[in-house]
Formats: sequence, structure tokens, C-alpha cells
Amino acid sequence: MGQDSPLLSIEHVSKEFYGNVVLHDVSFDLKAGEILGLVGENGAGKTTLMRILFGMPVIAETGGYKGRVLIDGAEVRFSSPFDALDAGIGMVHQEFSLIPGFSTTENIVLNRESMRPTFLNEVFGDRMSVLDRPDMRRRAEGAIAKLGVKLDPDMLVSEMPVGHKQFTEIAREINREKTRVLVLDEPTAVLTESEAEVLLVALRNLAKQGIAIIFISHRLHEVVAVADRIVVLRDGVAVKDTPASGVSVRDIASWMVGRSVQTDRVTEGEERSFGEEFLIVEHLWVDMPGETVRDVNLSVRKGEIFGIGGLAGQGKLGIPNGIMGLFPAGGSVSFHGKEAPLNDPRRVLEMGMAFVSEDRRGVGLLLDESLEWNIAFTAMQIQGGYLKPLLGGLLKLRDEAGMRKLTEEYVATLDIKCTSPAQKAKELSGGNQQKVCLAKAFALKPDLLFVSEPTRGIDVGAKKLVLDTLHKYNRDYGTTIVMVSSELEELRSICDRIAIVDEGRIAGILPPSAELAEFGLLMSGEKAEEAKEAGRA
Amino acid sequence: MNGTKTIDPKVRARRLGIRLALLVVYAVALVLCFYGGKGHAILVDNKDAEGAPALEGIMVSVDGREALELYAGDRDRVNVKSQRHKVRVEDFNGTILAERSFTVDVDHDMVLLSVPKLVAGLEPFIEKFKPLDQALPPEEPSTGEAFTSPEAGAETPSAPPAAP
Amino acid sequence: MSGKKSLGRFFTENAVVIIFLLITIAAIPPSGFSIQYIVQEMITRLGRNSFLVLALLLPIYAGMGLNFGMTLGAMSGQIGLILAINFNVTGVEGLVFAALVGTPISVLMGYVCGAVLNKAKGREMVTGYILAFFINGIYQFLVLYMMGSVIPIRSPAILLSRGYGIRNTLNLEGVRQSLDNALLLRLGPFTVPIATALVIVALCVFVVWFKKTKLGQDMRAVGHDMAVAEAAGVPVDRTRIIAIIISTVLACYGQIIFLQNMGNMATYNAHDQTSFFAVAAILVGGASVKKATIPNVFIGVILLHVLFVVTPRAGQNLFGSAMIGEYFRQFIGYGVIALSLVLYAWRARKDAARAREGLRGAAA
Amino acid sequence: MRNLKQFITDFGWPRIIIFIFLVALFLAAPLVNVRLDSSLSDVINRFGQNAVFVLAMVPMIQSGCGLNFGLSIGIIAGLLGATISVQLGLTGFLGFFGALVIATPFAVLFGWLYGKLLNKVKGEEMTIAMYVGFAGVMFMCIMWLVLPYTAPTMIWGYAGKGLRTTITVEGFYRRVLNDFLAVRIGENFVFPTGEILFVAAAAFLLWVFMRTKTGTAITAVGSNPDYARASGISVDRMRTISVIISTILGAAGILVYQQSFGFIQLYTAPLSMPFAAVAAILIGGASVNKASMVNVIVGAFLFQGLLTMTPSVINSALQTDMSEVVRIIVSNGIIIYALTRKTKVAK
Repeated sequence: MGQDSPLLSIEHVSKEFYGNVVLHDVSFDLKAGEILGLVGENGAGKTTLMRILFGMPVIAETGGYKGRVLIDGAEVRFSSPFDALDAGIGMVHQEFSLIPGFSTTENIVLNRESMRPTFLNEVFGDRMSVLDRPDMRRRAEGAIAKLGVKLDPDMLVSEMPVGHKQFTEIAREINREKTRVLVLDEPTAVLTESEAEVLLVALRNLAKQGIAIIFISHRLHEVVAVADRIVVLRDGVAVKDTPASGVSVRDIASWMVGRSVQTDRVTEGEERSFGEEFLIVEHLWVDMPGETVRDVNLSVRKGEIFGIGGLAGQGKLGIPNGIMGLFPAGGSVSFHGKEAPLNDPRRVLEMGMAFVSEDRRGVGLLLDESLEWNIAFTAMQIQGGYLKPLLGGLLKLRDEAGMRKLTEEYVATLDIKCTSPAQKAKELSGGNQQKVCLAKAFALKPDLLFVSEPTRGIDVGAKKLVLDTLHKYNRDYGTTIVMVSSELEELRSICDRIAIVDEGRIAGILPPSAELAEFGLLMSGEKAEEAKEAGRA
Repeated sequence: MNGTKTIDPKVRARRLGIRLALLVVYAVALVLCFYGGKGHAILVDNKDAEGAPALEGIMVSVDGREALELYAGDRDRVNVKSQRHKVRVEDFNGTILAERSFTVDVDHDMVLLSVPKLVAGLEPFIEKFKPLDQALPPEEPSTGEAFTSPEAGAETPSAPPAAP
Repeated sequence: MSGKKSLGRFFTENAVVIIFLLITIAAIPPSGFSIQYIVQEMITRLGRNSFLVLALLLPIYAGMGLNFGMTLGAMSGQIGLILAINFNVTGVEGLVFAALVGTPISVLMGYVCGAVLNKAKGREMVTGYILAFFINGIYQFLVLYMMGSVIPIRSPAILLSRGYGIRNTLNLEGVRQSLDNALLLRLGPFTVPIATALVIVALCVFVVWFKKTKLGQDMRAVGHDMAVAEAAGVPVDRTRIIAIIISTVLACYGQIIFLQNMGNMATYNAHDQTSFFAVAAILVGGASVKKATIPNVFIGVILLHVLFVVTPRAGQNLFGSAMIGEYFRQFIGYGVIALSLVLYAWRARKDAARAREGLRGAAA
Repeated sequence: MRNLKQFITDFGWPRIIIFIFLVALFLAAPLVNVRLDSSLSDVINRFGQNAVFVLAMVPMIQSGCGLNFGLSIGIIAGLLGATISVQLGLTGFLGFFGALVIATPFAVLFGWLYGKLLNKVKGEEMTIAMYVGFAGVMFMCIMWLVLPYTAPTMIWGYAGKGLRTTITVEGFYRRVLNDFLAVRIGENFVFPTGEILFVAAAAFLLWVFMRTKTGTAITAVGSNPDYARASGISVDRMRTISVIISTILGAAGILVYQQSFGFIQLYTAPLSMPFAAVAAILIGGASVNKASMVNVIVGAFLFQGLLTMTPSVINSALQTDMSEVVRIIVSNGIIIYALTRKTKVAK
């Protein structure tokens, strides 16, 4: 095998989910000992590509993919992640898949333990072998040494700092004798600067030993620092495949977010005027798993549509969830000049805020109940609406007729496709479910509406309708809207100002007309200073 | 390591063999326990039998255990396990009148050993004994409701205590 | 400061054991039993019950909680004993015979139980409990209606007078204490059943050894985190079923040991309280739903049974009613189970909350 | 055709089998000389006797606390009410409703404590409820012995203290509901109008309650606690309320049971009562997290029908009493079935 022939080749890979193209004709090669930086916004197709490479069952279940994956020039088609592992592809996921009560050694050799056979093997099979702990430890130490980091082989994972957990996972992948390609999905997301530094050194170490690495990260300076070659995905297309030398962070940022089609502003040509700053958030922290908010300061003016963007896991979703009391939070939030209590959903709702959650099925809907219930419930509980007094007000029962009327209204205005208002929420399509969530919030007639990922997982037509609806409410009722979204284009099409969140803090606030590269830089945590200037301008 | 690993056919054959052998061991153990643990009650009988009158006073020892003292017309019981046993009959002076090995049919829970016949050398000196009736009192069926089983006590109590 | 804290932690973690110890010590003097009597009772009861309690360990390692389905194994053992009595197989051979007959039945029962519990992940305990009731119905059908009518029974002495169905109480004359008496050691004023003790020690050695095997390691992995274990290629469902099968088979042997010591068997409810006593014992010994060790088993058996021995007499002497002591010990048994389950669930939630706090950003 | 299939999968094979089995029993009854009218009368009477217990399952299922295996807590409150009422010498309707009024504060208190406890152990409610129920019953066993009751009908004659295991309510409130406006048709059929009216009233009150703001919130909490919380509902409070209501219904249930049955059963009698109620509501088509009034009525009727008909028909046909075994297998089988069904809510 010549040094130059690629170890792994992706050739013309395309994939669509239910008619929705997520990857289009992606090709690139990877040589032994090479580090490939794979960058792209959320939804650019990185995850899907890795799922194809790793043989995740979800790919086959949704109709497979087009194109070819070659290893050593021979085509492979994995039907399960275990096939991929056997072929020498290791993957380190974003979330840790370690067993907390096990030691480093036990985790590194998990399900590949060294064993000594016993007589009972002959009766009950190989699993009756006794573990060879010294050998397991030796192998673990070997993997740790190969990685070139310091790890205590006997420490329990539950007692480790985050960085060590990450190393343990990588050590587990390289402990497989066959591992030749290592995929790291956002390995530095949870690490501190110094830990990330050590990790990058370790990766270069591994590459020197001939392991090919696909490094996925949104921290562009790390990509530039460690990668030999960079592939940029945008909307499912590999827009750039270039050697890393001489490429600047700013270049990558603009490739990442740059669109060929110019966004249409929904509010184009409209006179936008805003009132006073009526939501002021200071030093907000929110403990939302995976979306931790550390220290957020921002203010929203009455009547505006305020956008919050940023990459997944940086904490943008934590902001509305924390203010609405759904996750433990601290800091101060004032609304209409009054202090809004944190960790008390009821009081916040009573003050006139409403929230459309990003977790539609988990938080947003009563899946097993009717649309009437879904839409009218919050208004009933908070404002006492849709209750019918009985026995001279002694007893108040649900006003089923009122609920139906309300639901029919929203079914008509939002064009919710359903058989009847009594249909169960779980039977609707994603887009229609989203409309139900909006209707629930609108039914409260809020002064301030938080919408979180309003277009996630719904089709293009529905997306437009949702955005138009939001805009219409803002215009007709003067409802202030804070919209949190991973899709920058969406934010730019509707918002008056856009804040970008990075690592639990506001990295900067930009006008929608700002240059794309500026957004890209903010999202990647680069040159926050530079962006702040733009925000002020 | 994920279950799809194929096992060397040689190993597979060996394991199959060992497992089959273990099944055989299981069956043999079952049979051994059955025969070895099978209990028999031997009624040692010193009564007149056909062609052999009861003996005056004898000591009968089964399998070398403590001897039973039997006068004419006496009967005593020895519980033994398994089927092959030895019996020795002496008179009170210690003269051995007879010493024999015998086999109990595995299906006979209780057998009658006629010492006079044995001493007289008549066969068969051992025969199956049929108890006339069970000493156990009759018992009515009951499902044995414990309070942990559902809805126990939901039925009418058989005899609610009368109010005084 | 930290010493105080760790002391407090020690108390909360061992709350059940400590409360229990105090109640037990308080109940000994009013019972009027001599220490010698109590010690001899404990030796007997350790021999009688430890095996059953040890049967609970593996499912706890595999994260399936307390195996209330062990009753299925107890029923299998009883079927073995019924057949041994039926064929008049006596002595230690009789016990081995019962165990050999019970083994395949309990393997089958264990498989059924494991498969059912796999379908009820997250509520294994309540499901196991109800499953024991359900199988109890089938056991009764088999023993009360089939035996003697469809299944031939050769010994009319064990049948009900109506001609089919096994009697309510079965005399285990032939095998009574045959294991206990196989090797008796007189130790001062005490008699110790060495053979039974050896069997229990052998099981402990097996459990310790088993934890070192690949299968034992897989069980630990499954117990800690099913999703991760699955992702690493450990056959989770299969491993859980194996844990339950082993537990069921051990419960089968345990019940045989228990009954040979008792000397007779309540055919239709000897198994009713098996899981209750075993679970209460292991919890009293300081185990939790997720964590149990061999010392927990022995501490638990001793503590629980001292209380069980002394309370009826203590109740008699203190309140003039033995029933009070009787009810009190049952109350304590159920109460201990409820308390440790509550403490465990409550502590698990608190720990999760504390773990999350560590991840919070510093508030300005 | 597809609808039928859908219906069968929703309803579940075990329930359909039980239903067919019951129908077969009714059809077979005349063939083995079991009188249909007296059987039907029995079934209706026992339906009324047990329906309130089954009703008590609804609030906790709806609020997401699962099956109330700790119903015995409510039963204990009812027993306290019953014994105090007898102690006070209240008779007739006064005796029954007096017992109910006395039992209610106990039920509220017990339910409140029990609810608080269940809130601390979310996810493990059922196992813990079962053992809390058991422990409560055993604790009350001691109490029945030591509480200072003096009414001669209730205490052991020879000891002069301690309550009897079974106390007759003859002369107090035996059959006050059953005989109220009872309709007799023919020789063997009696319709216990009062009892059925009481059940209907209880069911109606619960139905109304589930339609109030609080009732709606309880259902939402059970359906999706996160949704409810995001809508400003205190999940713990709603769960506690549902437990209290379930406990009160349990207390009322045992009183209805006693007046029809004729005896107050103390000590370990309440231990296993929850299981029958759990089985009944599950047979009626409820799941671990969804139950309706229809489930209650259908379930109580099917289950009690089964309990009444199996002994009489099977025993006459086979000359052997297999009803106990059939009951154990059916009632526990249906609980297992419900526990092992995947929860439908997709998250």
C-alpha cells in the first residue's frame, strides 16, 4: 500500500430524508496519518455523513444513501456500527459513552476485556472466562501512552475531570488493534482551553503513528491549528476541500455560512419602530443539560423581533428555558420594570411572557390529548379562561364549547391540518404540531413571546408559514418576539437584531444585514472583540 | 466481540461433546440419587410363617446397625436407603443363625422381612407389605390463601364471631 | 468540619442498619431470652436463610433491583421436593434429587421472568412481585389439580383425600435436616451445621469468582448504564435474563435448604413470603436497590432474625400480647423495605441534582 | 377491517379473551343448572360493592402516579371511620354517613403524607406504594390491639380489649345502601338501588372534578409533566391532590363494601384489596397512565362478573373448585400485561 493511496474515500455520497436533501454529492479522501478538519454549521450534514460512515441503522431505515464509501480502495457498506468498528473506524461521540462506576481501564477495554478461559467456557460459553486484570491494565496503559497523555488507569470515571473522560474515550477507540480511522465529533466542546490544547497535541501524536483522523469542531482556530486539510460542508454540499496551510479562520467562517442565494427579508421595506427596553437580562446563568448558560446580559426593546443564534450546545436554548423557569437559573431578569422571578414558571406566565419550546414533543405538547386541550390549557390555568361557572360560580368546569371555538379559530388562521379539533396532538405532522404550539402561546395573548427553534424538523412550506405568522403577530399585535434558532438565515430574514451565543455568553449582537463572516466568527468564538465593534455600529 | 464472532468448529464440536456429556452426568446423577436415596421401611417380623415357626428370642441387625431384640410374635421397623442390604440374625448367646444379603425391589416403599423364613432358608423371605390404611387424617382441599395473595379475605369469612 | 460531615454521611448511608440495630438491641432484654439461646437460633437461621438471601445478589449487580421473582425459584424447588417425597427419595440424596428436578424448572422460570422483566424496564420490582403471584396461580393449578389426576402420583399419602392434589402440609420426614445433620460440629454449647455452612461458603466463593468473569463484568456494566453497555456491544437483554436465571436457580436451591431445615412444607404458601424475608434481610443488612455485598447478606440475616426471634416474646412480656410482637415484626419487615426504597430513590434524586450543580456556570 | 384491528390492538388480546370467557360462562350457566337471574343479581351486587375501589384508581393513574398499590392506606382511613362510628353507636344511614364523615379527615391526612412521600420517589411509585401500604396495614394491626375501643360488639370478649378480626355491622349500617329502594324482580333477583346510586354519585363527582381547572391540570400532569410545568402547574401539588382523592375514595370504598358485606374486617384483611382493584381497572381497558370512567365501570363489571361466575359455573361443570386459581391467574396476568406494555407516549 503506497503512502499516497487514500485510506478512506467518500465518493459522491448523497442522502435524503423523506425528500429533504441533507447531503449532496459529497466526496473527499483521507490518507493515513492525515488529520481532516470537517466544519460546517448545524444541519450542514456533518452528523449525517458520519452516520453513513459509521453504519448507523437510522440510515438504512430511512432508505440508505447514494454514492460509495471506500476503505483501501474497496467499497464497504456497513449495516451496523460494529461492522464499522471491525473495519477499523473508531468514533468518539459528543456525549460520553462511558460507564461512570468503572475505572479508566475498565472503560478503555469495555467489552474487549482480556480473558483467561475456564472450564465453564466449555459449558456456558466464552463469557465464563475470567478477566485478566493485569493484562487489561497493561493494554489500557499502552493506549494511554500512545495518546501521550497522563491518565490514572484505576481512577473511576465518575471522579474524573471532563477532559480525562474525553481522553478515556479516545483511548478506548485507539485500544482496538485495528483502528485506523478515528472520528472525533466536537471533542473539545466540553474542554477547557488547556485541556483542549493537550488534546490537540495528542491528536498530532496519533496522526504521526499513522492513524487518520476526522476532526469535527466549531472552534475554527483549533481546526486551523491541528488539521492538515479542511473540508467545509454547507447545506449538504462540500463547498471547500483545501489544504489547511495558509487558510485563515475568517476564510473558513465565510465558507461555512456563505449563501449563494441572498436572504429575503420578511420585514423588507417596513418601518420598524420600537419602544423602551422592557426585558433586561443581567448575569443570567441557567443549568440546562447540554445548553448551559453562564453569564448572559441582554436587553430587548418593546415591539422588536430579537434573534438569538449560535451553535448547538453553546447555551442559546438555555436562555428562554431559564427565564421561563424550566431549568434552574440565577441572575436577574426584569420585565416591564418589574423583577421577574426565576424558577417559577407560573409567575412568569402571569407577567405576560409565553414560550414555545424547542422540545415540541417533550415539553410543548400533550401528545395524548386533543388539540383543544393543547391550545387552551395554559390560558385556562394561567388566566382562568375557558371555564364555565356552575351553581352560581361555586364550581367552574371546563368550557368545552369555548375551547372548541378557540381551537377552530387557530386551525383556520394558522391553517393547521387536522381532522377535527378533537384530534390527538400526536397524530399531527411536525409542522402542524409546531403551529399548535404557537397557537397555545398566542392564546395567552402575551406581551413577550419566546420561540425556540420554531422551524426545527418541519418542511419548507411550513417553515415559511411559521415565520410569516410570527411576523404577522409582531406587526398586528405589537407582540415582542425573542426567537432562538440554529438557522442563521431564518434569523436574518425576520429579526431586527441578532445576538450570537458562544460558550454560555453573548459573543456579540449584530444587525441582520451584517456580513456573514462576522456571524461565522462569532459562532466560532473567534475575535469576539472585533464583532463587538460591529454590534455597536 | 459482538456476538457474530464465529467459533472455531473444532472448539464447537468439543463443547458440544462436553455439554452432551454433562447432560449424561445430570441424568446419571438423577438416577443415582433416585436409587441411592430411595428409602425403604423394612418390617422385621418374627411371627409364624408358612413352614417356619417364630423363633424364641433373637437379635436382628440390618447393615451392621444396632441389633433389634425380637421375641416370638414381635415385629419392628428399620428404615434404610438404597436397595442392597445385609441382615444378620443371632440368638441371645451370640450364635449366628443366619447372615444374608438381600435386595429390595425399588418400587416397594415398605417390605416385610420374615426372620423365621430367613433362618429356615425358605424363599422368598422378603415380600412387599401393603399398609391397610393410611394413618394420616383426611384433609379437605384448600388453596392456602396467604394474606399476600390478592384479594385474600374478600370472600365471606367462614364463621364471623357472634356478638355477645 | 469534614469529620462531622463524613459522620453525617455515614449515618444517612447506614440509616436502615442503625435504626434496626437500635430496635433489636432494645427488644432483647424484655424478651427474656438468654444470649446463648439467641446465638444458637442465629446459627440455625443463618444456615436456613442465607442461601436464599444470597440469591438476590446477581440481579442487583445487573441493575434489576431486588428480584421479587425469586419466588419462582422457590416454587421450582418445592416441586422438586414434592417429587422426592413422592418417590420416597430420602436423605441428602433426596435433597440432591429435588435440586436436580428443580434445576430445569427454575431455569425455565428464570428465563420467563427475565424476558418479562426486560419488557418492563424501569419497573422490574413491581413486575417481578406480580409475576410471582401469577406463577403462583399456575403452581397451584399444577399441584392442586394436575398432580394425582394428570400427573401420576404414586404415594397416596401425600394426596388429598379426594384423590388428587397435594396435601396442604407435606411432611418432609425423609429429608428433614439431612443436610444440617450430615456434618454437625459441637462448639461449646452450640451446634453448627457444617455441611450447610460449607454449601453457603461455596456459594459465596462462586459469587466472588463470578464477579471476576467476563459475564460478571458485563452484568456490572449493564447495571451501571444499559445504553452504554448496549453501544459497546454487550448483549444487554441476554445478560439481564442470565442474571435472573442464576438468581432463580439459586432461589430454588435456597428454598430446598430452607425447607429441609424446617422439616415440613406448607405446600401452597411456603413460597409466599420467601422474597419478603430475603429482601427485608438484605436491606436490613445495609444493601440498596443498586448495591449489595456478601457482608450485607449475613449482617441482614442476623439482624432481621434476632428481631424476629425476640419480638413476639418481648411483645408478650411488655404488652401481654404475643400478637403485638407478631404484627410488629411484620410491620418492621415491610417498613424496612419501604424505608430503604424511599431512601434510595430520594438519595438518587439528590445525588443527581448535586452532580448537576457542579456543572453550573459561576453566577456573577 | 382496519378499525377492528386497531381496536383489538388498543384493547389488547388478554382483555378480549377475558370478555369472551365471561360471555361463555354466562352462556354455559343454564347448561349446568346455575340460575342466571341470581348470578346476575350477585354480579350487580358485587359490582356495587367494589366499584368505588376501582374508581379510586382513576385520579392517581391520571396524574401519572401509576397504579395505586397503596390503596390500603385509604382503606385504613375507612376502617378508622367505621370503627369509630360503631363505637359511637351510630346506626342506619347515620352510621354509614357518620363513618364516612369521620373517615374523611383521616383519609385527607394519610393521603397528604402518602402523596408527599410519592413525590419524593418519582419513577418508583408503584413498588414503594405497595410496601408503604403493607407497612401501614401492619402498623394498624398493632393499633387495633391497643386503641382504647370499648364497644362490646367490637372487642374480644375474653380479653376485654383489642378489636376482633371481624366485626358485624348488623344493627349499625348493614345493607343500608343495598336495601335503599331495592327492587326485587322474581325470587332470585334483587337490584341494590341505593348501592348503585352511591357508586353513580361517586363516579359523577369524580367526573365533575376531573373537568374542573384542577382536574384538568391533574390530567395534564399525568399526560406530560413537563408540559404542565411549562404551563405554570405545580406538578407535585397536583400529584398530592390526586393521591388524597384516591385515598378518600379508598375510605369510602371500604365503607360501601362493609355495608353490603355485613362485616368490618380488620388486621391483615386490607393487605390484598388493592390488587383486585388494580386488576379490575386494567381489565376495563385502562393502562398504567390513562384511565376513564368507562374503564372503571367495564372493568369492575367484568372482573366481578368473572369472580362470581367462575366458581358457580366451573364448579358445577367440573365438580371442582378451580375458581380461586382462575382468579389468581386472570387478575395477576392482566396486571403483568399492563406493566409490560410499552408506554405509548413517544418522546
